[in-house]
Amino acid sequence: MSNDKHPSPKDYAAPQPNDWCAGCGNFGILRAIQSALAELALPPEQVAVFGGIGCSGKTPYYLATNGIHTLHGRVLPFAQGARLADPALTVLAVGGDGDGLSIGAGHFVSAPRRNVDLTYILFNNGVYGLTKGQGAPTLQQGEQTRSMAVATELAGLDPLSLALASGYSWIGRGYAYDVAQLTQLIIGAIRHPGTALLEVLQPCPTYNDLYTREWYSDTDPETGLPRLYDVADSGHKPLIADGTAEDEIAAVRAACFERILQRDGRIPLGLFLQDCSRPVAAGAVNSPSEAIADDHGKSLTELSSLLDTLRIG
Amino acid sequence: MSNDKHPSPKDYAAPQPNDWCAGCGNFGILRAIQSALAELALPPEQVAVFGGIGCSGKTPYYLATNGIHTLHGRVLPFAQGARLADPALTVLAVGGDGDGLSIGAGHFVSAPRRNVDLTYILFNNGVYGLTKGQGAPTLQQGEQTRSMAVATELAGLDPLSLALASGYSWIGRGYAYDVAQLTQLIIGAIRHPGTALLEVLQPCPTYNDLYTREWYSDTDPETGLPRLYDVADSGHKPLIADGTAEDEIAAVRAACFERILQRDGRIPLGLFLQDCSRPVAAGAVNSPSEAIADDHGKSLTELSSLLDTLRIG
Amino acid sequence: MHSNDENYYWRIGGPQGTGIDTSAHLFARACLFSGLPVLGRREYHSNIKGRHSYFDIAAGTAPPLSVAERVDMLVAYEAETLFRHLPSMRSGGVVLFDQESTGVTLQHSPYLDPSVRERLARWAGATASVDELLALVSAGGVRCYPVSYKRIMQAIADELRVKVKQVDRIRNTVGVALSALLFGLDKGDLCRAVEQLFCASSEHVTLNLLAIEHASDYLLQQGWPVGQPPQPRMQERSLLLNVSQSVALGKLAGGLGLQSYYPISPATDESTFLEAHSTVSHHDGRTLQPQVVQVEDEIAAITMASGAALTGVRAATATSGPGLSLMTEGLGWAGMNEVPLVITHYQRGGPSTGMPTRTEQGDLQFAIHSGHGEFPRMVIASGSVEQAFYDAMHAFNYAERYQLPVIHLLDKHLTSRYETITDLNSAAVAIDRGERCEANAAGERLHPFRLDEDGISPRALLGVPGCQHWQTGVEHDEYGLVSEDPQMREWMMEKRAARLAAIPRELSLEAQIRCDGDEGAPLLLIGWGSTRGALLDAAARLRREGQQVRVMMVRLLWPFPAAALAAEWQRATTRVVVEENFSGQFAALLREQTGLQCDHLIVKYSGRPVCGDALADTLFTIVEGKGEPRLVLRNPWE
Amino acid sequence: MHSNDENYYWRIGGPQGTGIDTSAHLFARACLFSGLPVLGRREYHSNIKGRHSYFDIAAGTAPPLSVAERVDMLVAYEAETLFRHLPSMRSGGVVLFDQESTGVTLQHSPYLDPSVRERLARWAGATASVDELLALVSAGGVRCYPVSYKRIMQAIADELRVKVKQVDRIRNTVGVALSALLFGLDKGDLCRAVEQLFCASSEHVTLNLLAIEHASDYLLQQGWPVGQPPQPRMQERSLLLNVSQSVALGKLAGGLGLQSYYPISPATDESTFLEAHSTVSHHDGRTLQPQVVQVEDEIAAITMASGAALTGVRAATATSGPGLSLMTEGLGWAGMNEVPLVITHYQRGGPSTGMPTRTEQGDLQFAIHSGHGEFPRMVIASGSVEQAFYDAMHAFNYAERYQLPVIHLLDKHLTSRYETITDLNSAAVAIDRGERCEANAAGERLHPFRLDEDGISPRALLGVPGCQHWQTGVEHDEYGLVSEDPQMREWMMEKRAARLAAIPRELSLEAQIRCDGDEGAPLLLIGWGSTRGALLDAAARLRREGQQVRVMMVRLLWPFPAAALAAEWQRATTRVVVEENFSGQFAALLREQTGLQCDHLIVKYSGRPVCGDALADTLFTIVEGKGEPRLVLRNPWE
Ligand SMILES: Cc1ncc(C[n+]2csc(CCOP(=O)(O)OP(=O)(O)O)c2C)c(N)n1
Ligand SMILES: Cc1ncc(C[n+]2csc(CCOP(=O)(O)OP(=O)(O)O)c2C)c(N)n1
Ligand code: SF4
Ligand code: SF4
Ligand SMILES: [Mg+2]
Ligand SMILES: [Mg+2]
Repeated sequence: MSNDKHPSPKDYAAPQPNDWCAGCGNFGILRAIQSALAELALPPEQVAVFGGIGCSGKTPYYLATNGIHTLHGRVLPFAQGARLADPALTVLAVGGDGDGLSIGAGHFVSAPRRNVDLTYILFNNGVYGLTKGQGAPTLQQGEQTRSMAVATELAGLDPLSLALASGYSWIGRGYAYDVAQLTQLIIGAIRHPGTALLEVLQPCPTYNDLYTREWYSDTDPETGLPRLYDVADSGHKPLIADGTAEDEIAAVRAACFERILQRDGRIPLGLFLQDCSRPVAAGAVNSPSEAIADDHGKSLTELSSLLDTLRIG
Repeated sequence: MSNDKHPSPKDYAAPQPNDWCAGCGNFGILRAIQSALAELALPPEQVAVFGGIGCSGKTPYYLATNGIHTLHGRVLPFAQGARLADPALTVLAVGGDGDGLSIGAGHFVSAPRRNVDLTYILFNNGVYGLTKGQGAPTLQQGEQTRSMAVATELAGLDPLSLALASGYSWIGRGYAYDVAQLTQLIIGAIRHPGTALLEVLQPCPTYNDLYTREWYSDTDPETGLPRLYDVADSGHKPLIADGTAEDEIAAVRAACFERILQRDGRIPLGLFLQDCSRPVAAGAVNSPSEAIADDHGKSLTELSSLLDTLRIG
Repeated sequence: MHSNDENYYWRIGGPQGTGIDTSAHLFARACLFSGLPVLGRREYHSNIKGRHSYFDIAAGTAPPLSVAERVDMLVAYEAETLFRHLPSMRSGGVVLFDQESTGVTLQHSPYLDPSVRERLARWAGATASVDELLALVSAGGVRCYPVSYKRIMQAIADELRVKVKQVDRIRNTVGVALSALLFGLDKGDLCRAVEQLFCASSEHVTLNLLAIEHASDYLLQQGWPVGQPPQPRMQERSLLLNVSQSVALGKLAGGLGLQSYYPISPATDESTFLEAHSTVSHHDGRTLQPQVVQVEDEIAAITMASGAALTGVRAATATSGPGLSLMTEGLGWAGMNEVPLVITHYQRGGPSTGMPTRTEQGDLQFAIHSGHGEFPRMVIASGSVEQAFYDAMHAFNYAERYQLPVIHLLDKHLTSRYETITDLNSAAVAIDRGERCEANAAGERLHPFRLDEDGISPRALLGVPGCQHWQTGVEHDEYGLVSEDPQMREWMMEKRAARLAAIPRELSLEAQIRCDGDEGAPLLLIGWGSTRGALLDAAARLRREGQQVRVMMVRLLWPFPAAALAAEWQRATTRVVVEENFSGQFAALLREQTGLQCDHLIVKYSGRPVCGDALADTLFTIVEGKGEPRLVLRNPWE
Repeated sequence: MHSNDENYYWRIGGPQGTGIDTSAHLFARACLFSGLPVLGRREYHSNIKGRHSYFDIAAGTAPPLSVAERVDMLVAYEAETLFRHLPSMRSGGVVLFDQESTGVTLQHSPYLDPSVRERLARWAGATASVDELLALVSAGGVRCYPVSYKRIMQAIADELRVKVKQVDRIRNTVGVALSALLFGLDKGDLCRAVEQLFCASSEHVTLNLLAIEHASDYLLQQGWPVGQPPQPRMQERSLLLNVSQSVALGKLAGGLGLQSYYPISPATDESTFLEAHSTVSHHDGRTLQPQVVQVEDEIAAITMASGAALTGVRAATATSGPGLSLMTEGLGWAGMNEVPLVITHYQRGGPSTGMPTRTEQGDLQFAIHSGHGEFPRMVIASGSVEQAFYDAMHAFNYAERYQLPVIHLLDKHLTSRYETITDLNSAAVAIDRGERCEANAAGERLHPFRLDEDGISPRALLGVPGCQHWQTGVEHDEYGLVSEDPQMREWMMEKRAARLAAIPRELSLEAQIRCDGDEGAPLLLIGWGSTRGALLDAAARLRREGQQVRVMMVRLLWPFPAAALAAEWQRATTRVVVEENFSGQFAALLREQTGLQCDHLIVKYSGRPVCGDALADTLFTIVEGKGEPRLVLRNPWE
């Protein structure tokens, strides 16, 4: 990437072959990430993308930034650790609905409490893709996708409700094939100082025969309106400005929850909440590149005053 | 316990010495559990109480029922396993706010998806009692209790919001020293078929000097009204009857969330939600005591028809 | 047309998701219909669609025990398969390839790992094309037959008056049919195999039968020499199973009550099989329906199974590498509480996410030492798909008799290895439920951890009248109540450990180690788990060359069967341990537990199983006195 | 008035939450002010308030190295302490007890474990009261002094004109003062200790000084003989630290960047200390502020620390038993990715929740084998609070030089053991940051896993211009991209393992094993970790009895320092391994790694530390040829 011209999405693409299935929604998300990074003109070495385990978790391999393929369900603590240690990094965490809402649910709930500045993109395809199509937590009770032996007996988890209850300070939802909108959402999430959760509806043509690209691009049979629409169009107010009073915050959050629960055959996309009233985790005061020893390896730490306070006699 | 007279709470008390600190809220909760079991006249051998790790997790030792002291954060899967295997059991899970909302948050979120019939009592004392008073997830950002070196930088988690987002089919809140109300809440939770979450506000006189017994029994300085009141008094409607329409369910849940968020110096107690519209996990069709082999140890399983379907040639 | 001694080794390759598995199953069935027992092996990438996979079928007069590194026949539809497998062709073998795939160069196979591409380039030149490689192997005596699938498919389409695209999916059947007929199988058997495999759809059957006809015609036209398969022996309709199926069946036979699981390759298939077949009938007419519960993670899996086991049902979970790592804490709780629990563990290439779809015996020491502190457990390993059925039943018995968690070690290779099995007999293993507390006249408190002499006190179960009790992961007294008394602590440590001494005393020799071959032979091969077939095959080959060989498969890994093993050890002069890991974990365990050090350690750690032929070659170097103490089996072309 | 050879052993007991710790610290400080170095040991239940705890202080001319089982002086305020500790009094020792606590019987001490009560009943009769036990030990030569705290407290209250209740909290100081003066400490030193310990509140100081005066008066009235303490030697103001503090200080000295933790006994204190002292200055005037992050669980702790380490900061976490179990999977990721990471592990009584506040060396084999699959790691152990400071610095160096996770083994005993330390010198260990990739001219892709000969390729860090790269827990090629090529797999396994062979070659002998005592002595004692003091004390005693003894403490546990160890081994004739676990984990490891089998294994697994005096007794039986191969140190009264 040359320094003088604005980078293009291609500058963020890695050369290795991609092994997602043809038609997978992941391609759209990948493109949106590349576009967002380009639009923000972030230096690739300052971007670290952490992936969970699953088809979705392979995303970092296809980006020319730093890419760290972590463990199933653990993408958030890894990502937070890097961002806390080096506040100069732009940190993205990506992972599947199984990764984030099943094995990783504890971190999903805990991460926003710290409000580290990072963007978490949750790929919602309703299935465990890489393990061959078992039901993921976003599937609704009674639903059965292609490779399941029986319909799921488990109730579904809604990522946005859970995100709201857990306290993410930025909450949004995009669609894998609306790359333009998704790009803008990713930009918004990256720009937001704090922990952002972006759910992406992601068709898995191989295993999820319920929520397909066709289904998403269809109209709602009852109203005849498009299935997907922008939540802003319904007058939703996502913003909590810094310094907002407690009761007003509660009101915005309650309205947001109501909005999230209203899922009447149509699905709103866009920004659901941006809470600027919360402090962001400070992160390190020392840069990782700062010396801790002199040239002879002598520790630069000055312990003696601390030791003196501990001395007896 | 004799069979002819109605059992008393004492019949559910175990003889061993109790090592909670004097004045601990746990004593009230223990008493309420004993009273509830007595009022329901449950045979002690049919009751299994699973405890997490923490001061709260020691509760099973003080009950004359079956008592299983599990692992930190894992009380829910243990409890579900027992209930799924033996639907004749009445299963209680008890644990602290650290146990349930920090290390156990993944199970907290996942357990209600299955809606196994059990009652989970979460002891909310704002601290990690047994490890000497670190901040627990229910503490609010900036709060600092007695033994913390610095105020917590983490935002608090609200058990009830999280419970609602996770889909518990029964949600309530009690107070450790209102034993009468707490007893009735426990009875309601046990009677509810499905996974019930009961948060109990529990003073920890040793470490939590913010939310003390005095604080809870005080009046709200702004309104002059008692700090604690019954949510039913504010006209809250917790019930979702079986067969309720989707949009109505969403409305009740939204209202419930609004109610939960309204925490204006006063704290409502009581029943917040009872959702009877969801199927309950069926559990085993065979009782654990049913034979799997004849008297000579010969397996009773008849595999041959299944094997025949697999044969080639 | 017969290599690698007794068996014929057939291979098909292609991108995942293009029907390679079905093709192999069709070939295998055709063999079975012909009375030839088979052994299958599947290799695939951790990917859903597109990356390379292949499937080997070994067919023989007697049931084949292991696969080989050298291939007798290769079926390929595209260049990548040729690039990857031509180096493995034995001289005299046959390659059937799509003539359209010629011309493709190394540079144009995106899914070839860079290192594989470099290796091929070193062999055949950096710009090598398929044609050059074919020429190379042809020069080495491999017969390379180009097939015009285009022409055949067109002919089929024409006959059916449809577009070629519509019949494309039976291209695989054409390839299988060509290879099966070339191998010398009977066309009728092939047709019967098609009828059974596709019985769900008569349209499918018709189409596939047509494919066979066209393949047969094509072969006649080409005039390629048809082979002579091994002499068929089998009479019965048999089973062709992998270990996911046999273990699931063993658990059903063993009276499984609850299985919890979180999806993970290669363990998931067992649970999925159970989900699909969980309703089984009882001899007395009742139905038994074990619960199969998909949970949120492996921590929940093991703790939920433990919770279930406390009620008295037989409880199990199944997992692989990372899953077992997450179960570590739960395992300790089960050990501390003497909970009968079966953990079926499918080893895969580690560490970390590792190689999820490749095999390894890398978790032995972890299985033995997993968990902080010291607590009793058993670790057993099965050597074959068939044994695993019985071992799954044994595992429950051990768990209940000795009141401890049992880790049943299997591996990825066994899950993608298909064995021809005559029958599985659930009556062969008597069910032993161990000692339990009976209902108790009210009053007396129950001692779930009574200090019995052998350390095993009758189990207290939830829900039994008068038997309410406590259990805890904290050190406890006989009542299950916390105790920090130093002496009680010592007693409890001794109580829990005592059973470990009892196990090798009480278990039959056969349950501990299994020996085959020449008694008292100077050469003793020692292995554990899935390498059994390779060891037996290699031993057979050595025997044919005049060597006396004994094979010992260790089935009980923990507690270690030191006495059983030592007796055999002493009668040999050269002891060779074979394992699929880097460090020689079994050899280390052996030394730790007995002080015995093997003369040679043969390891393979490429993520691929030990093959009989390659193992035999290495053993010959040992026999000839040329073997190093540590020998690595390497094959870059698997 | 001097027993157990050189040191004086003082003990105070009482319910948790009643100031026992402060009392012990006051006594310790009084000794230090008198120039007597001390060693402390704290024992307590897993409970917040009410259950029994006690605190030992050993004082000597030279810094005491271990505590003893026999007690010279016991300070007790209530019956339970008397019940629990009277059996440990040595003849000639002194018991100071509250005369109000007489009359209490075994039945009236609810917190006595039933097994302790039964044991005492067997000794003194089922209805035994405190008086009967006192009579029993008095008959054995123990001097039992009743103290009327009631009278003393009343006198103090009268003097201050307040209610007795208001001065109750200084009752402990009265007891400490009585015992200190009886021991023979100078009253002035005691007063200075009070002034320093309570310097936060002058009111406190005054009150406590008053308590000393009254105690002193009371002693004069009683006329009990005052002792003669060991000859003081120390001149400097020294430190009295436990390992939580010394390790935290070592991490600060080592340039810690981020420490993540989840609370768990006994590991929490280290992180709490760091939280309270995390702002340290640099020699160059900057301030350094490592981040100390309380996370949601131990899985987050290890993965967050790994994430931080990827940026180049020194990252660590600290945990205990169950926490390490939960870190298993994360450890494997770090190993696979060659991440420098320090895991400070405080062993405690296992398995499962076990004995959270009792000690054990039960996690050695788990630390070595934790995690599925095979990956490099180092395991080191410290023998003292002081060593642990330097080892904490070394741990970071090892982690960065060899690019692997380092498990630093400590234990509960070290966290509640207080050592007198002259100074801690952060310049004594040079900081070694290993090889790193420099900023890279754009273009070339970075090889974070370059196949260097020694297996250690320069580290790629996040955020370095031109150095963007991939990392993954999946098996990978040199670029950190997934590879399932069998040959690449072999190379990577070999790359990762190579450093394990290098470590024992490169580390100094001293860093691997530490030997003390008579060179070439026939008796070789081998231990690891916190038993060091006990081994040295026992050796000293044997030496005084004319035996030649060598003590070897193994500091590097993995990779195993086989060569270093064997050299010492060969020079001895009787080799004795001492460990605090049931199975003899180190002895097993030794056998696995070297084939060497110790002649005697001495174990203790009651959750209590090995004491020098008891160990010496057992060693005498070995010297006399009467020792079994496995010997258990037992003491039911700890
Ligand atoms: C601890 C652990 N358990 C299980 C697995 C197996 N596993 C790999 S991917 C996956 C689920 C993938 O589903 P999801 O997170 O929804 O991602 P997707 O493939 O759908 O993008 C599982 C269970 C694992 N790698 N690690
Ligand atoms: C895996 C694991 N990590 C940490 C601990 C240590 N630990 C014991 S109790 C506890 C927290 C207790 O807090 P909470 O759950 O709120 O219960 P409380 O004591 O307040 O009732 C912790 C962290 C443990 N036992 N296991
Ligand atoms: S399985 Fe589904 S999610 Fe995975 S790559 Fe294929 S289409 Fe995408
Ligand atoms: S520490 Fe707090 S929660 Fe624990 S027993 Fe004491 S008062 Fe109760
Ligand atoms: Mg998914
Ligand atoms: Mg708590």
